[in-house]
Amino acid sequence: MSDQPPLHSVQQLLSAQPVPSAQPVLSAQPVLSAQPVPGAQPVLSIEHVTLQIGGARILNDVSLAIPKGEMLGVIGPNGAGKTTLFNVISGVLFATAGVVRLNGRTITREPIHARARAGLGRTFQTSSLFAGLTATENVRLAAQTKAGGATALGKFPRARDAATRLAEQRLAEVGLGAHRRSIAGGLSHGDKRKLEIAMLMAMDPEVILLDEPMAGVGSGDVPGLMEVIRQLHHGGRTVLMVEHHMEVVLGLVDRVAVMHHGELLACDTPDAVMGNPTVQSAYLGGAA
Amino acid sequence: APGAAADVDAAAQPAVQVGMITSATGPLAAYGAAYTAGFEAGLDYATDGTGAVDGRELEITWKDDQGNPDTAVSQAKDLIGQGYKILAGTVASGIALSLAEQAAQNDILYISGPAAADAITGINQNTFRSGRQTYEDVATAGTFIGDPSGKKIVVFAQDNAFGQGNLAGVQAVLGAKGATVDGVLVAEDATEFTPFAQQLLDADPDLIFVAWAGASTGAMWTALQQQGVFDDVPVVTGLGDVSTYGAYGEASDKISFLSHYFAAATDNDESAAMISYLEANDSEADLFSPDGFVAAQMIVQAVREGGGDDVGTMIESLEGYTFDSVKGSITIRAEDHAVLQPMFQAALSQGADGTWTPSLVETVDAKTVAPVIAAK
Amino acid sequence: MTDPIRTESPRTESIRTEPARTEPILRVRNLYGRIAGQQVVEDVSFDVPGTGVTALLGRNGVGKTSTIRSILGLIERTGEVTFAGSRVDRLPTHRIVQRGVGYVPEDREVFAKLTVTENLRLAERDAHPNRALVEALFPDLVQRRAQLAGTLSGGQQQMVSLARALLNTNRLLLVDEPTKGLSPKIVGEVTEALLAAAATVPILLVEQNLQVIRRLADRVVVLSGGRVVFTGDAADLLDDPELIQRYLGVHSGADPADTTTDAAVPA
Amino acid sequence: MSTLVLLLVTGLGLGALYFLVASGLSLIYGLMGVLNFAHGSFLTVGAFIGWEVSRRLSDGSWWALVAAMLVGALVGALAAAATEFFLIRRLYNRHIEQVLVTVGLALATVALFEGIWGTDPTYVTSPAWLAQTTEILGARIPNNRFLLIALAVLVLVTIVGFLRFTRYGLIIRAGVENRTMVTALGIDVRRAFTVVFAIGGAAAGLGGVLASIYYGYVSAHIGSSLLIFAFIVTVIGGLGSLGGAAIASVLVAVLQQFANFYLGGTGDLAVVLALAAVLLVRPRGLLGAKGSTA
Amino acid sequence: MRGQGLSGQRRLIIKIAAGGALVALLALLPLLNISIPGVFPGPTYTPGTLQLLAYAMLIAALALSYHLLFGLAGMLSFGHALFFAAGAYGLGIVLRRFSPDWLSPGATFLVAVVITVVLGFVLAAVVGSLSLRVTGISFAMVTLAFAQAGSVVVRRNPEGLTGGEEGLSLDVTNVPSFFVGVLNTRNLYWLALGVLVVVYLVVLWVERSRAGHVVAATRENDLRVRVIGIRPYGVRLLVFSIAGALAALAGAAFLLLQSGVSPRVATPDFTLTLLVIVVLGGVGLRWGAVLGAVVYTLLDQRLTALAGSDLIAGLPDVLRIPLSQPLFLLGTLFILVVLFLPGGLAGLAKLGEHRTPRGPRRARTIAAEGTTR
Ligand SMILES: Nc1ncnc2c1ncn2[C@@H]1O[C@H](COP(=O)(O)OP(=O)(O)OP(=O)(O)O)[C@@H](O)[C@H]1O
Ligand SMILES: Nc1ncnc2c1ncn2[C@@H]1O[C@H](COP(=O)(O)OP(=O)(O)OP(=O)(O)O)[C@@H](O)[C@H]1O
Ligand SMILES: [Mg+2]
Ligand SMILES: [Mg+2]
Repeated sequence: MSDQPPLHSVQQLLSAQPVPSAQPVLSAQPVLSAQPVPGAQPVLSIEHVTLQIGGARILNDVSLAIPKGEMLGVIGPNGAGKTTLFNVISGVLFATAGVVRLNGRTITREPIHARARAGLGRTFQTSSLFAGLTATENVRLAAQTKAGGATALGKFPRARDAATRLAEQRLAEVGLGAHRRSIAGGLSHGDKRKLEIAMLMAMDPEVILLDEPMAGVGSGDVPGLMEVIRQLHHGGRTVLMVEHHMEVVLGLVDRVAVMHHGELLACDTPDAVMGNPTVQSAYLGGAA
Repeated sequence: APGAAADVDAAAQPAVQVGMITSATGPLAAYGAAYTAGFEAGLDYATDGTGAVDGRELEITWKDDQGNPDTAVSQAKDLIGQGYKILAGTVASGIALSLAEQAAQNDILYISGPAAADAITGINQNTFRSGRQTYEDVATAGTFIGDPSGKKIVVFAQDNAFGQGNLAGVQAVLGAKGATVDGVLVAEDATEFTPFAQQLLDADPDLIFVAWAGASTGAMWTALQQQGVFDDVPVVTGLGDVSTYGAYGEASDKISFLSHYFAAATDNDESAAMISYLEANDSEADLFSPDGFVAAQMIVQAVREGGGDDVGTMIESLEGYTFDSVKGSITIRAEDHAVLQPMFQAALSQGADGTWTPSLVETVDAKTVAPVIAAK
Repeated sequence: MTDPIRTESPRTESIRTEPARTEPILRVRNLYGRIAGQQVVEDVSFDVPGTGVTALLGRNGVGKTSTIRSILGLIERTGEVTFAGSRVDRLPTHRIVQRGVGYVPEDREVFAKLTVTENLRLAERDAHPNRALVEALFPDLVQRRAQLAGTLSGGQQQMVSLARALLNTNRLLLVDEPTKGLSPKIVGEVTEALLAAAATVPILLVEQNLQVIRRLADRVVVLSGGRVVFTGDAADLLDDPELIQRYLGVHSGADPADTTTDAAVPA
Repeated sequence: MSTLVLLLVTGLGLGALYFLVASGLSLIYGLMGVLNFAHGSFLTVGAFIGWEVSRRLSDGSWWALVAAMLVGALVGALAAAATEFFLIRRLYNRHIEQVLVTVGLALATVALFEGIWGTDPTYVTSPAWLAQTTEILGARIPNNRFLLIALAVLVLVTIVGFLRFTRYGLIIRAGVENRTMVTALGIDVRRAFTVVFAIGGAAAGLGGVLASIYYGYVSAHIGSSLLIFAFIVTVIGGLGSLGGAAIASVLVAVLQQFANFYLGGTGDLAVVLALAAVLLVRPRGLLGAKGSTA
Repeated sequence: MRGQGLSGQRRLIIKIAAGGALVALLALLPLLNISIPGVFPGPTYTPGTLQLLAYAMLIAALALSYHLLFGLAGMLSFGHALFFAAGAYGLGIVLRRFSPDWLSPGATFLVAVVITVVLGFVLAAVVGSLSLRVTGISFAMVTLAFAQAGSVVVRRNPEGLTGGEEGLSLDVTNVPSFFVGVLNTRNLYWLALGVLVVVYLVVLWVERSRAGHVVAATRENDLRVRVIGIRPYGVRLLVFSIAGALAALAGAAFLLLQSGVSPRVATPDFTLTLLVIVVLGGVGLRWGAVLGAVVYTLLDQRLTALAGSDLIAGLPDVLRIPLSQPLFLLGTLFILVVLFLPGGLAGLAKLGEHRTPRGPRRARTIAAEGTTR
């Protein structure tokens, strides 16, 4: 932890943007437990989360509260700990210290599947699918979980049942209608991304974590995928999105959280964050 | 539906079909080969080279059980289904027990091969055996030590059916005569025998009875020799087939062997006939050759008396049957079908070329080693 | 971005008219590629000139990666591939690479269970690999020398992957989406690194990021449905919104020439 | 006391034998992801050919033994290299099929050995010194155990050195993970894999000759009976970890000795239960690679 | 597995009809006089042939239960023989020890069978609950360890229960007389056919159910299953236990057919044989497993006959020695199938049909790459 960002940069951010429209949350203070925010209860809150692997502190006292319905962008240099944060929230990794709450319920120690049941959905930085199954089957599996009895011996998926219809509908919505019967492993990169989102939609989670949904997606497909993400966000769903494409981040999110060296540097409106010099130098660079 | 068994018209005197099931491949193939060769020699002898009894041809069908009971049962069912009334063979006790079960279920005559398990004797009305059983081995060893009363005997054996059978046998035979009998049973898959050799010495016995089979024999003897067991205690064991003569290692001449059979053990018409037949067929007399020879003699007797079709008469004709064979005079006890036969004491000695050969020390009378009658 | 040795004609055939100046380092003729029995590259022909950056463009799934992999013999292929004057389409991959090809694969493909140093050491083919260059370009890697590559962040892995290709003196670099998943700052740095590399070695580049293409590409080859649909000067394509729209599917609400910053939000 | 020493030292000797089989197995698995069921056959063929050689030279002399060990190792290496070249290579990246092919090979070769050398064990003679004993703390230790232990240590050191200090080691470790990418760096990875197989086969072939001394015989099943313990050792030690295999070899063999002796011949049972226990507590084995978290 | 389209409806009916016809034909076989020399030892009504076919069908049932594990769920178990042995030994032991006066022999027999199958399920659930805590090769090894332990226990003959080395023979006291004796091989044949059909239907049911779909998904991508909110462990355990119960059922029938059981069926080698059978037939296909079992059993039988034939005995050593070893031929054949027929025998049959090249086989390969990366 030799070259931590100087603390005053956070202060600068604070002063630059005193009262943002949404709930501003800053890393340095304990946010929720100490002073519950009046009004909207955050749907997801991360309190003093630290993750240590071996000698390395990969997340360092990260606190963040996300109100219901927000779309939050998470940016930061490569290796800042964004994916790790998502892993801690979704249960792929367990925090060494701190608490993760979903709708007020502590889920810090719960396994992945229990968090998913509680309404947490995610995608991975590199697509993670059932490569040998068809697109429809991929989505149907997700849809079944939502409906319950996903592992029942007494229920048989059929071409016309609700889950399959729902799956096909979701596929059509993300523009994969023509690929219903295709084996997921053989889809192109962009289509795999879309398929993952269709699975998310079928699961209908309350909180969604998207890890670089645009990575490797052709420029031509970016607007379409942005529209799909916007739809995903509709209906009061909360979305956290790690993304390096700034035009996507700026075009979609309500607030931006900046991570650096495992710490939460700032969390603020896009304009405020973009204007911040530390972000400029550590993340955006001298604008290519 | 077609009937299973073909009804035979007596006028035509068709061949008597005999099914021989034994290992031609698999772990016990070598025993199977000796048995098979012995049987052929015996058939040749008992039918005077005609292969027929009273003008009825004996048609022998050989099946390879691969040492696998399931294969053997399938083959037995196939043969029985084809109308075979006589089955014989197998070297493995497990297989013999399965076949005995088939014989009883289907009321045919079955003569088991070299399989040593005592359980085969008296298992049912339909089953006979043509070789020796564990009890006879043990009783033979018992004759080596004079009066066993008050002596301490340790049985060193593998912890499997064969080893447990031997321990039980020694307890029954020698324990009954007043000896204290302990067992050191070694897991069958163990590969390290040195500590057990130590354990044997620690027990300080008057006699060690070793019952061992399989590939680890050599390592076991080496361990006993290395730990100096032979220096302190007399050791008795059964002499295996020719290929194992080298396995007893340096201590070979310090071991007293009980023997079921080896070529030099007897000198009579039957053994001469067998040895010359085997030599003529590129084979040699071995541990289990007499078992095959005897089986052939028994089948010929059964067919002669019972005609090959009437199982009841065939069984009767064998019960109490006494005849001369390779090992000497043999009696099939009526009560439980035990085969009462002479046994041998042997010693190994090393020739100039380094190979070991057995020689006869003493012939043990059949009566002396006769098993107690098994409850049927 | 001006390039003195640039072919004038957008059509492949015309390359033959100027053999002396622009002997192509890589000639691809009638290349077909198959994955699991499925045709993914169909009759692709193009040249990579001996200098500068040639960008291989096209929408997702048109077969860019597959084309590169067919050139290297990593997937089943037929056709004619000539590298530095000799046919290589029958050679096994390692022989092609040994002739001086650096490859930066699409999904980084670092060796997760090897440390950063080991990853780099493995890639060294030359007697005197260019370690200094790599260390200067990616100081982050120097710090993480002993870390297992599998535990690096996505961007850090991409650096390892690039470094592996830059360590050796190559006659051609095949670079597949080098900026995928990188933060804007690193994108800038990687772009500059590639630009510097391009001064000494020709590059065949697959890239989605239009800004990066603008910065690097001298020539473009556009694929669609596994076939070549456009070959020519980078400027010919990039200055023509209609062509961009047609070939790359980018709706150009804003003036494409003006997108020098990352802030451009597509409509 | 002397029994304890005897159990320990003979356990070490047996462990050495396990290690000679497990080292190759672990190497091949760790580096290529192939669970090699045919490894026992490499051992058996090394033992048979080694014995054939020693018998023809001069049975029971030291130099015949050395010749047998060299020939055994060579034959094992050749058999393994051929297996890799003709069978495994064609199935690259299809690990389950690779396992299956080795299962088939194991079945076929054991049957073939039975056909050639018969089902009876063939007894071997070794130099007289090996059959003698040396007394340590009152226990008479058979001398061949010392030979086993010494050679096992030698093999361990050689292989570890090879992996750590040669470029081959690096290539091999990388090739396990992503063979394609190694090729794409201009390296002929196939040769490296053949080398790995050959090394594993050589260790097995040498192990075969030593096993024939240990057991006093050679038979068609000598390899397969050791293989199961070698598997257990490999897994307990941590797949792919040579050091783990070495430690586990000793642990397993000593445990087996003690359980066989003190717990009524339950050595095998103790070993398999130990395997289950280790895997349930430490799924990657004692020294298994920690690797990535997810 | 794949979603049934509209035209699938008719295909389904045809399939059911064809399956029904095949079963009916098989059921009639003992009443017919068909000879296929070189394949069957005699005409189809003879006990020898019926025994062989019944044996093959029980092995097929066992292979089908293994297909649930390996083909559907991608669990490479080396311990499946344990449950088959549990069925055979279980029924053997129950029949010996359980003979209450208040039950008629027939009822006792039925109760014994039920107890055995339940026992198989419970044993599998216990073994599974431990082994499934690890995955991949470790799972294979833990199951191997359990099988090995089972095999050791069986051979140790605890309390005289298993008969050790010599095996356990069937106590026929409570066994209905129509299942005893060579003359009744026909009935045993029908029993075996019945067991095969039952196992097939249960396997079909599991595969088609949601649980089957999920378990197939865990084979593809375990983490993804968790992320959509399902705990793979539970559904894996369920499938593992069902497969165990089915294996036990096949084992129980095997005991009746063979009138006994030997320790051979408890060895891990026996599982390896199963693996060979499933792969020979074609991984991922139900009828591949059946086909593999039938072909393997017939081959095993016929190759043994071939090996012992005069034809072989007359050959020079180089040919005679390998050819006289049935296992050598089987092993070699198996290698050739793995190398050159990746879809197994069923794949061979499929080649004619027009189908996409990405069958379940392809899915397997991907899954394998995924787990061993
Ligand atoms: N097991 C580990 N041991 C040591 N360091 C680790 C381990 N796992 C992850 N790291 C480090 O933790 C940091 C955070 O990684 P993470 O994947 O969360 O980054 P990221 O912000 O998602 O980056 P990117 O944008 O490149 O994907 C990285 O520097 C990585 O090297
Ligand atoms: N392993 C595979 N199995 C089957 N089809 C595949 C496989 N890999 C790629 N394809 C198919 O090959 C075609 C070309 O893929 P390729 O990866 O070359 O495209 P690309 O242009 O690089 O796309 P992207 O921009 O998404 O990286 C795609 O349609 C894809 O679906
Ligand atoms: Mg990341
Ligand atoms: Mg690509």
